[in-house]
Amino acid sequence: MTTATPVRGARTASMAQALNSALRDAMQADPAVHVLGEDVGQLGGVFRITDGLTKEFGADRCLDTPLAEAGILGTAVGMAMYGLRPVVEMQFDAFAYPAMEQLFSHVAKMRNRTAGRLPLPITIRIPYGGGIGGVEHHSDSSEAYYTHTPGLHVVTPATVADAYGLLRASIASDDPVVFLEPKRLYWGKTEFDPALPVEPIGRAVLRRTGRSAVLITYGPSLPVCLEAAEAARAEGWDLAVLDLRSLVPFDEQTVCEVVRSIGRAVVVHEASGFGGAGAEIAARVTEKCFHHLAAPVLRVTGFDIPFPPPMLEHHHLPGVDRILDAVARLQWED
Amino acid sequence: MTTATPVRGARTASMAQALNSALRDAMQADPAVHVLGEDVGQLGGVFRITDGLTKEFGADRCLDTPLAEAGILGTAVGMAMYGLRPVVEMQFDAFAYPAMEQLFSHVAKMRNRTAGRLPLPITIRIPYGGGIGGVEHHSDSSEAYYTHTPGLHVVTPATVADAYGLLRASIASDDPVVFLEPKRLYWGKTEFDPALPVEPIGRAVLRRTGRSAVLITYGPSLPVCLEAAEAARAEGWDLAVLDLRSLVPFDEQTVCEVVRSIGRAVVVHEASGFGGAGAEIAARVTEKCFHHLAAPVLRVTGFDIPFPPPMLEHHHLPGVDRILDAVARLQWED
Amino acid sequence: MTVLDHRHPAAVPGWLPGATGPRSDPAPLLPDATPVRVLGTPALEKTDPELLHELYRRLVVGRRYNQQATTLTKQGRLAVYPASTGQEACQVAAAMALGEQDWLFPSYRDTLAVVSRGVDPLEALTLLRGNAHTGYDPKATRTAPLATPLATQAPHAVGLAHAARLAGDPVVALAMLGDGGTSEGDFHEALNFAAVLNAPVVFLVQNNGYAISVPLTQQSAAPSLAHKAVGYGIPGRLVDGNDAPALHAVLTEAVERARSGGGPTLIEALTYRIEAHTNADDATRYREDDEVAAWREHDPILLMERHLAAAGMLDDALVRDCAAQAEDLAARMRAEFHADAQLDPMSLFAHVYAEPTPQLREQADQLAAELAAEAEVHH
Amino acid sequence: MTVLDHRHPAAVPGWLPGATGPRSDPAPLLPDATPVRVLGTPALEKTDPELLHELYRRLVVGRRYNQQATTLTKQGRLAVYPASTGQEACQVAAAMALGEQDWLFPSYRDTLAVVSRGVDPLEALTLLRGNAHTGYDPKATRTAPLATPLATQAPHAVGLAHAARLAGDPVVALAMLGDGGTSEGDFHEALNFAAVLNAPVVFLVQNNGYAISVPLTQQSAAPSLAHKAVGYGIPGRLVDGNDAPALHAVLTEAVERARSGGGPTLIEALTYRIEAHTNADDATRYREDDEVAAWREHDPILLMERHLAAAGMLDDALVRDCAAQAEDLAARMRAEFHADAQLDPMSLFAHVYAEPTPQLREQADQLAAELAAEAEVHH
Ligand SMILES: Cc1ncc(C[n+]2csc(CCOP(=O)(O)OP(=O)(O)O)c2C)c(N)n1
Ligand SMILES: Cc1ncc(C[n+]2csc(CCOP(=O)(O)OP(=O)(O)O)c2C)c(N)n1
Ligand SMILES: [Mg+2]
Ligand SMILES: [Mg+2]
Repeated sequence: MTTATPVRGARTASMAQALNSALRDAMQADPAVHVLGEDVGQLGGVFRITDGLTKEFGADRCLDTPLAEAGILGTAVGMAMYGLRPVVEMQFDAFAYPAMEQLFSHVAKMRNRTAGRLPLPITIRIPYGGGIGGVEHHSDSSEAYYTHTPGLHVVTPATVADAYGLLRASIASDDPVVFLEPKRLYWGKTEFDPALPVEPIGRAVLRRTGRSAVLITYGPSLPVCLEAAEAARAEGWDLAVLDLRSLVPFDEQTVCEVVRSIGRAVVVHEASGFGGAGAEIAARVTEKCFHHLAAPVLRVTGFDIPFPPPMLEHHHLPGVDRILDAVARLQWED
Repeated sequence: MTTATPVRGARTASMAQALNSALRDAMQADPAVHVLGEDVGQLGGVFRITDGLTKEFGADRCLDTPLAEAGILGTAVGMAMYGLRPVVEMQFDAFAYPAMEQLFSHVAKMRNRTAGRLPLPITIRIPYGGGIGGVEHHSDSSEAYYTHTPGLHVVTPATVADAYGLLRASIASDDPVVFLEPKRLYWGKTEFDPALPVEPIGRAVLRRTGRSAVLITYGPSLPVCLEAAEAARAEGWDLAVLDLRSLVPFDEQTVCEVVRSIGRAVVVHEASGFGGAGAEIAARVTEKCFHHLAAPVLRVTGFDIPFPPPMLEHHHLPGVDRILDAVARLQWED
Repeated sequence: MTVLDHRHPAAVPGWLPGATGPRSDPAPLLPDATPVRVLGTPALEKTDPELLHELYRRLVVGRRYNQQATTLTKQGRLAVYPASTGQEACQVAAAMALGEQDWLFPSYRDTLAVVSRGVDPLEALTLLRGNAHTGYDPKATRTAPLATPLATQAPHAVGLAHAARLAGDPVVALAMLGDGGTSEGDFHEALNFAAVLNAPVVFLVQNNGYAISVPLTQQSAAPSLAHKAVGYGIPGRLVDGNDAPALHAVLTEAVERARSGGGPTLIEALTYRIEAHTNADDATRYREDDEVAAWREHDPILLMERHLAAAGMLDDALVRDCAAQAEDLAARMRAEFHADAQLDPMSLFAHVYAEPTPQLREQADQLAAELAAEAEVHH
Repeated sequence: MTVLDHRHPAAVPGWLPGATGPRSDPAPLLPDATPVRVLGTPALEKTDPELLHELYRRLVVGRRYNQQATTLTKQGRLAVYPASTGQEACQVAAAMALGEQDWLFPSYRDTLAVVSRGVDPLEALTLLRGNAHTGYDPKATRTAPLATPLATQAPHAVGLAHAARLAGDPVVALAMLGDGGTSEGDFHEALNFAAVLNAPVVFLVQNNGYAISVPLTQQSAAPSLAHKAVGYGIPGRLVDGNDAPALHAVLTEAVERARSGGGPTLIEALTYRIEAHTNADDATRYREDDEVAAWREHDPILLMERHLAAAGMLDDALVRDCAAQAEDLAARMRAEFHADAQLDPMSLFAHVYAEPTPQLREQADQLAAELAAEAEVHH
């Protein structure tokens, strides 16, 4: 549970707290920023990301809505049309699905439909992914639905600093942003200073350098990849780890530079592999870096199955061993 | 407009007529087959695919529903639970979006959720794609949303015979099938005999052999690819054309065999490229056939934009020239 | 103290143990048993003649607009036109009930309401012509784009009205829907949000008896669509949808109540779609000619002419003037639409995002190169 | 002649010109001003004592089930448990109102209704324990899986009921929802489909005052949730949700009307969630202790005991027997859940499709190899 007291300067914070600070600071900085969703008010959200906002800014600014996701997002569209910057919370990944028509047919398209006259600066926060023992419908990784929808930005932080910085940047964006929050990273604490800027949306960041191969990843899989890179040293592999941070815009330039210089890559994400974001990354990187590749770009992803029940989810989620197995298949003998 | 009179034996028919025959024959063969959707009854559907069914089988078997897609699909789920085989018509691609929660969270998952005890043999017919001058929301290519959802089959015919055969197979399937009908191929007529079996769901078919490169495609882009292959002869290229027919299951074996034997491939589809079905195909083929590839697998797809207004759609849709440009980039000098 | 703090009496002890019934009295929310009418009733006498003349003028011009647009589809100059022929009273009354600062949220059939609001008649047709998705500036005209996905504009209207109310602006949003649209989940969610937020929004359902081919009896079993209001705790009104002054009165009352903090209203207007669903539709497949003929007798223009004439409120000069204005507009439409639209293919990339992604930039370059190559060939 | 041909009087001349009002009288659809009660009213005397005793037994056993499951979450033996503590009357009455052949469509909070239907009490908890998505056989038990996405089970109930009716089977479907669930589009679409199809389905809304933290006043402004019925043209009933015999009477009546072709009913039961939303929730953040205390006084078991005792219908033997049965069940739950679940990871691939895709086969092989390698290491 986060504290509702704002703190300035460097601090130790969880991602949940950093997100909470980002919302608070954005609301303070710009009266147009409004938060709405299910249980975001008095309860502070089921993950407490909106904790204290209603108390500080009033129910007009942080609104408990009726329980209807299409209604929430549709209402946010209207609010944005009037000049507000709504931040919508979807309570869990799978509960964003009722809002898909509003998202695909309006949120993503309104700017284009009106030749730029009606931009929709809406941020849609969606806690996503597994690893928290959630029962069915509470652990989906739905990013591929969003990345394939032109008009949406798709952003997902993997560090506490990025959680703060990317959420501020998303709210400040004049375009709709699907902001995917890796649930299982909510609680881990690190040192961070909200005053320190992070790289902008659309920029990938190399979290670890390495010369054997690069793990390309985002969101909940970043810590797993860093752990795998550490473990790989024992096998004699020096793995780089690249954190995409935003899937749209996709930082093709950075990704391709890294892949070209290393020559071997594995894409890692939790979502099912078939048609997942990793497919786009692998296909694109291959097209652009073909002659620099010593081996095909491999993917380590969730299986092509509905998300498993809590007791079995660890078999589904990409772990260190599965990543190392993939690295081993990068045709080192060639 | 199709005729409502059933015909036996070989005939000249449009895809719309073949689909209509498939529905009629399936309803005749199995009383569990029920059709439901908006305007499917007396009107016969806005594309007349269900023409005459209410007259022949009664409103109980071919039902005009209220105007609510989640309600339609949710009702079909309940009908399937009781042992029926519902065939749902979504009026246009973008109008399936209100039903996404029912599709993702129930249709795709019910068999798995119940350890096989509650299979849902539902066929969801969705007219999709552009090229018919439709105004916004009437030309989306939404297949990637479905292919990324485990539990769904995704089938799309490109010939009159397949329209009939694959729809019969989809209705007969014990699993839910998203059956995507390429609108712009509805009206072209060819000879076909419903009695002749087609390859099953899950099998890709080589529509044209060739030795220079293979165009991998499906649905509305098949005729474009065949045209491109024809035009390519003038440039000295002998192009094969592979029709996937079903995206899930994906016929990896056939696709990889063809790609390995030819060494160069271009994937072609109408949907936006980023995160589209072509990404999966390119990534998978590359992974499995890496050392057989003389060039990266290229993609020719719709741009990453909302579907354009009718007067501009031809700039968006992959055409012969754009396909030939891609073929030209297949590193022939290497 | 915030706007929302007092939207409802906070604690409702009625729901605690000892509850004896509903939190509020449903009676005032139920529509009258008879649709509101002005034409042919004593209320006509009390109606401002200028208003009646303006309504009449807009009906006549609107009808011609509908007809000309329908003709243009037959000539292939418009991709599609969902005519509001027969429903013009709803269209013009909706536009006239709104003030400058108010917002209209039309459905795909409501081009005429958009035009009657003051949007350029040709720009309003851009979507249906097929050259761009929206021809007018929604912000400048306070008119949302024509909504194609049914009922999806309803929550937008609620959100905009809510935002305006929070800002303290006296702005009302009017959402227009069809009878079929009331079946969609978005309709339900919008009405519920509107009621809970007490948003200044009015929902006008044009019940024209059909959703494409599906008659109302297969769409709803409700006593009337206006009765849906009670389930949200807002008033429902039933009005003759071909009686322009009645519509104007009911709409104006609802708009003014919304503006003064009284919350949303659901209005059902009983009307009829004289043309097929669109030019792509064949209405003979699902309805009988006599049904259409009966409604032609209840035509909104006919009704106005009959009753205004009977009341001595219609003079020939007005009739002639309206007809001339209508012909002028039709001529302008023909002239404009028989010329080919000028289009820039590169506009496809201009507004997907505020800044194009690297991928879009690459794709735009590709198209530009293709266009340049084509231009080369043609020179 | 088909079932649907005559679902509604075909042509409704009321909607042609000359229409004077609603197609049907709304009055019979409106709920009574007072929630139906049996306890503390003369109706109690007329109720079958055996029924009352069976209701009481199930309430007592059900309460213990709720308590034990809640305790198991604290011990980490269940992943999550949304208790129906305080709502047992709704749970038990729902189960008892249905016949063997009828179908129940429970929400995630309705495990007790599932158990009270006859599903094995441990199998019913499989989802919440976390070892599988559904522990029981829906077809064999005619009980749909617990629905987590709100209101999505409502259209399923309609479809099943419709299919049964088409087959001529006297099957009724009962869908259970919460007050919050009524805001979802699926609720609206399901009720409308049910009404239009005249499907034999009953909707039971357990209005427990909250959707997680959101109180009813922020969920709906309707006079009551039962008033939503009129918008679909079906009857709405309001009942004291802690009065088990009242619930049983209202539900049975609705089920029998549905079974005999009378169509759907919407029932709102006024009740209260005594525990937090789930074990993961902190209810002190959004509600006061005295509110909970007031409802504890209106507890469904307390009410039964008080009124049955007053009527001389409760003897000590029964009370003791029920308590013993409850303890037996709790002991069985503890024994089962303190043992570790036996799980087969390969089951992940077994039921995605009737036949696994080539891709799934490859992935299953991968996992099998990993498991084999692990087993190797452990030997
Ligand atoms: C979500 C959605 N589903 C389906 C359609 C296709 N469609 C367009 S108009 C229409 C009928 C609408 O009927 P109604 O709401 O009564 O409006 P009317 O056409 O009578 O004005 C349908 C089904 C759509 N536009 N949007
Ligand atoms: C579509 C959807 N949105 C959000 C949720 C998350 N959620 C679970 S329970 C709940 C509150 C439900 O309230 P209510 O319907 O009143 O049922 P109760 O919990 O009171 O039994 C919410 C928001 C969900 N399960 N499904
Ligand atoms: Mg209509
Ligand atoms: Mg509740």
